[in-house]
Amino acid sequence: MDYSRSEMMTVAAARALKNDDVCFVGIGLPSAACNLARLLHAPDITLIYESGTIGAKPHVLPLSIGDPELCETALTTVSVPETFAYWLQGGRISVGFLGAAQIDRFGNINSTVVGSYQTPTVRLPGAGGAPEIATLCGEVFVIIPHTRRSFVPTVDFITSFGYGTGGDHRKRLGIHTAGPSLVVTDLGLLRPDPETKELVVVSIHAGATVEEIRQQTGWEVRFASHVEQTPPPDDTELAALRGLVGRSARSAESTV
Amino acid sequence: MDYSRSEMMTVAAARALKNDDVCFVGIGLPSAACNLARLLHAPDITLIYESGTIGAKPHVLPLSIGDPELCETALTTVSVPETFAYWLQGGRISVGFLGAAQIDRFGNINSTVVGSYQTPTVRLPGAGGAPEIATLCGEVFVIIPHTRRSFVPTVDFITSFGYGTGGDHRKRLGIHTAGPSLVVTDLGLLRPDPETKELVVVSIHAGATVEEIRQQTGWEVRFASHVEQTPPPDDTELAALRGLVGRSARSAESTV
Amino acid sequence: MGGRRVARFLSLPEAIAHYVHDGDTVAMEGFTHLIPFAAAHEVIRQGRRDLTLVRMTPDLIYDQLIGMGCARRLVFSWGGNPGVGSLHRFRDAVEHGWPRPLELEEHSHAGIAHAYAAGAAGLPCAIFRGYLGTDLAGANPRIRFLECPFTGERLAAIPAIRPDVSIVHAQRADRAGNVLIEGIIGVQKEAVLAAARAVVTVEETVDDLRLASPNAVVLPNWTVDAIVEAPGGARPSYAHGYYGRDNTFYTAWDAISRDRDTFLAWMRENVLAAGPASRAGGGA
Amino acid sequence: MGGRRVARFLSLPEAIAHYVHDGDTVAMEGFTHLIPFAAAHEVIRQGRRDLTLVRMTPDLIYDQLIGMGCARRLVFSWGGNPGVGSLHRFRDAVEHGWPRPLELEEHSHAGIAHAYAAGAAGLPCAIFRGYLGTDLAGANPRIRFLECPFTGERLAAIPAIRPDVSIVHAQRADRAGNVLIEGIIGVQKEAVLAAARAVVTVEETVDDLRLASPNAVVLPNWTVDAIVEAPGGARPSYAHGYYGRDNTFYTAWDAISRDRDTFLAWMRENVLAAGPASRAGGGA
Repeated sequence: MDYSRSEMMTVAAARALKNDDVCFVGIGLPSAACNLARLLHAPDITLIYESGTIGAKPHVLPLSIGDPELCETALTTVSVPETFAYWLQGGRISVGFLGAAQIDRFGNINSTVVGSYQTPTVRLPGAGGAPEIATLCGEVFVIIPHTRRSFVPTVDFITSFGYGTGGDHRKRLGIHTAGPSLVVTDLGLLRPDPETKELVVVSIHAGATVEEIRQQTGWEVRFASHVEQTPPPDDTELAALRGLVGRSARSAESTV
Repeated sequence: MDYSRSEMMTVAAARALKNDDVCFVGIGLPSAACNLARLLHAPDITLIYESGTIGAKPHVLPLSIGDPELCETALTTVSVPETFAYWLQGGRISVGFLGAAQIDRFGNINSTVVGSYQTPTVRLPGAGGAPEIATLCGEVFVIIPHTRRSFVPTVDFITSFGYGTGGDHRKRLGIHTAGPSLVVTDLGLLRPDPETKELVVVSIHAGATVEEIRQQTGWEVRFASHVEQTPPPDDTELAALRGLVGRSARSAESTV
Repeated sequence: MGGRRVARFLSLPEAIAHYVHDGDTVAMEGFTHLIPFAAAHEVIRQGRRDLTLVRMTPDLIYDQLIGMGCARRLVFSWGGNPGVGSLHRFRDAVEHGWPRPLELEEHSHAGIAHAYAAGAAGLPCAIFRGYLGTDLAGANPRIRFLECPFTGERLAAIPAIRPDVSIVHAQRADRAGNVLIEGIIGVQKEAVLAAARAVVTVEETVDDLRLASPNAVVLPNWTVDAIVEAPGGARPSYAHGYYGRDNTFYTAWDAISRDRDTFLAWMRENVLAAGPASRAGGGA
Repeated sequence: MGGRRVARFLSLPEAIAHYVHDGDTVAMEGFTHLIPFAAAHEVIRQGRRDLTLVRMTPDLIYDQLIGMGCARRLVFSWGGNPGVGSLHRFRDAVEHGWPRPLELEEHSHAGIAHAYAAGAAGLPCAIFRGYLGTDLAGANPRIRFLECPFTGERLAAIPAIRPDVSIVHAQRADRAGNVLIEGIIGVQKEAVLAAARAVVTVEETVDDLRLASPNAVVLPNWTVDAIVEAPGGARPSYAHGYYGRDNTFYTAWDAISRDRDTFLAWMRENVLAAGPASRAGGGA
């Protein structure tokens, strides 16, 4: 089957999730990837949305982080303060799955402003749950389309801390979780170098090229000594993803 | 009607409560007084027990602070951490109603030990919710039978702070609530002197005497310049109290 | 402390006139669910000014208040159109000062949730594991740090949020004014308990709250000042058990709000010229 | 952090043997309601020693554990027989060191509730307005004070409670091991979430939890290690929706426990010689 780069990205992200993960799910691409994983190889994955819906199993993708579908399918729904205190800060989440507007070579994320904070060129939505998701989940996966505008050498504003200036910067701040261990784009996969913590390309999606990734990355991006080729989406994966997206679109048309 | 001193005490305590009070209720005598008030002149009084039962309207007196009767008749039941954080510490309680093993001339309460803390003569149950009830409710009413053993010059252990060593001691500790503004015994009523904060007898129950109160108080107790005579329980009050106590006894016999 | 207030049943114009004043710090909460749009529209109609608006997710409701010039300052943690994109009126105010400049006090969700909880709990501040490594602490002087007296760990501290008035929407109230909220309950309980005054709009008033569980989320009538019957009052957001979220309107808002004149025309027609019973957006 | 554990269904002897060890810090919670007596009796039968027992209201359940010599240390806030009087075995241990001395770590209810909540919330400590003017702070070095970094107010601080194992009783579990608790919910959720391991005894296992509300108090199966079917396992306390509190037994306990020999005879007959399906006290 033919597939788009965006489909490749979502499928690659879904593959990174395990059946026994407890996942704190961002809205949009992260939510699509997490629910795709649930429909494929991770039927028992626990999805928690910051609206307090614990164990949500939405039949269609929610538009917002608190769509009725989430509460109606959740095991239980708790208050937002409890969500952040007992469930996120309590250390119960294995993977935090985030989207981002900008990411830099050390996995720091900006979703606050382009330009200066006081007089921004672009005012972005802001932090939401991301700052604490980035430091309190066991590890963090980031999903973000690969463009030169979003892959910047240094973010204008650190909304969510990745590896700071690299090396043991997390540890020096007293952060004991793994941080952004995987970045999934529409061109490939990046992981932090074990020592320097610089994001390194470890896999290139079928159809993408080294040159393209170089061009779309705002710094001189490094490649792992052995770069893998991401297998293309198979028929099962594509059918599940398209079924999910199709259901969601039909549902959106018929709302209210 | 004839009545006992214990009935006089409970009736006198009930009279002190107002229809618009929100009352944090201790078990035993305070609970009897609060529910009597609810059956008489304060039908809309809000009773909160530390088991998290908010707006409880028990038909019979609970034996424990968390009897089924409380939850079944409450408007809502919240967790114990929420009870203490949002409802007590949140400053939403007008009256905290406490019992006590020992009270001293400045309204400090001991329910922890007789003797030294490390090698006590008598180990009492301990604090429960009382320390924070004593400082966080708008005011505190104490109900305690009047004996020389319980009315001591200085308590062995301050479980719940009253007026400390008197005067502005509360204010000096950063406590802004009124403290034990009323002590109800089976002999009379005591209130703190506006300046020194020493407990002063302001009313003597019908049938009790000045001499008796002197004898049963472990310090040289002062009397207000104008000491009132507590009106004896009227027929309505006695009937309501005996109905409540009778129902509770019959219910206890038939439990399980 | 005296006794308690008890909730009064008021009309929407009465409740807003009585409890929301120019210059107030106002929290309208509801985390994607039960957002009090009808009340916000009445605030706009009554022309309140210089408000400090507090809300985790400003959403369309504050985009409208900001675009209509009601707000001087915004305390928030995520200012987008959920699942759609930007809040154009919010961005226009921040980026270009239109219709007036907007001061920002910016937090993370965890920060603002803890700050509301501290307000409800009568504490001056909250501590939590937050803001580590971010630039938010530098941008917001109300984010500080202290050391745990037992472990020495560095913990974030933020002052409690204590609105002058909180406004929430709920499923129903009984005739005594006790309120039920269920589904995605967000920070509504905390916002109400933290505030000096509270206004609750409800889908309906009933004889019996029909509480399904002893642990249902209930606001007793002595924690609320005014109850307003406002069926559909959360549209275009939703009310669990009553009506769904109008995702189509959320998507349509992107185009309505992008341009100042289109926005103003829409607000004139659907809010200013409409009465308190109108429901602008949602079900339309 | 790896993935999650998932609750296993075990027999009571298996669950206690596997998850409760000599020397552990053990919290058995339930605020007058849902007290896990059956589990405690199994701990006594298996002869655990040197436990640090944590519980807001030690109640009869810890009186029995203390009297049988299982405990080295008690962390608590109110040690009485609710509505009846003293806990005689607790007093005997504190006043006379029988059957062995008992170290005390003593709090107020507010203190211990906040400490559990801090444990559940992954914080090293909790802050609250507490202990002002009391002698408890002098008697317990784990009560400290710090200043609010915004207002300078002096606030109490206590370290989080993090039991090695928490044991609670609940109404029911579904076949996947998700647990419902309702009624007076006490600090059970906090105790379970704060603990390294958790054992839950339930009245019944069902196909469907029959949740009455989207906001029902549920412990997901990945927050619990073992589920044990133990109908009547809270007797002589009670289980909302299942059976009432045996106030008669609570009253009778005063005489049973007052004398060491009477107590030991009662424990031998009703606990030691009985099997895990017995329910000593309550309904008897």
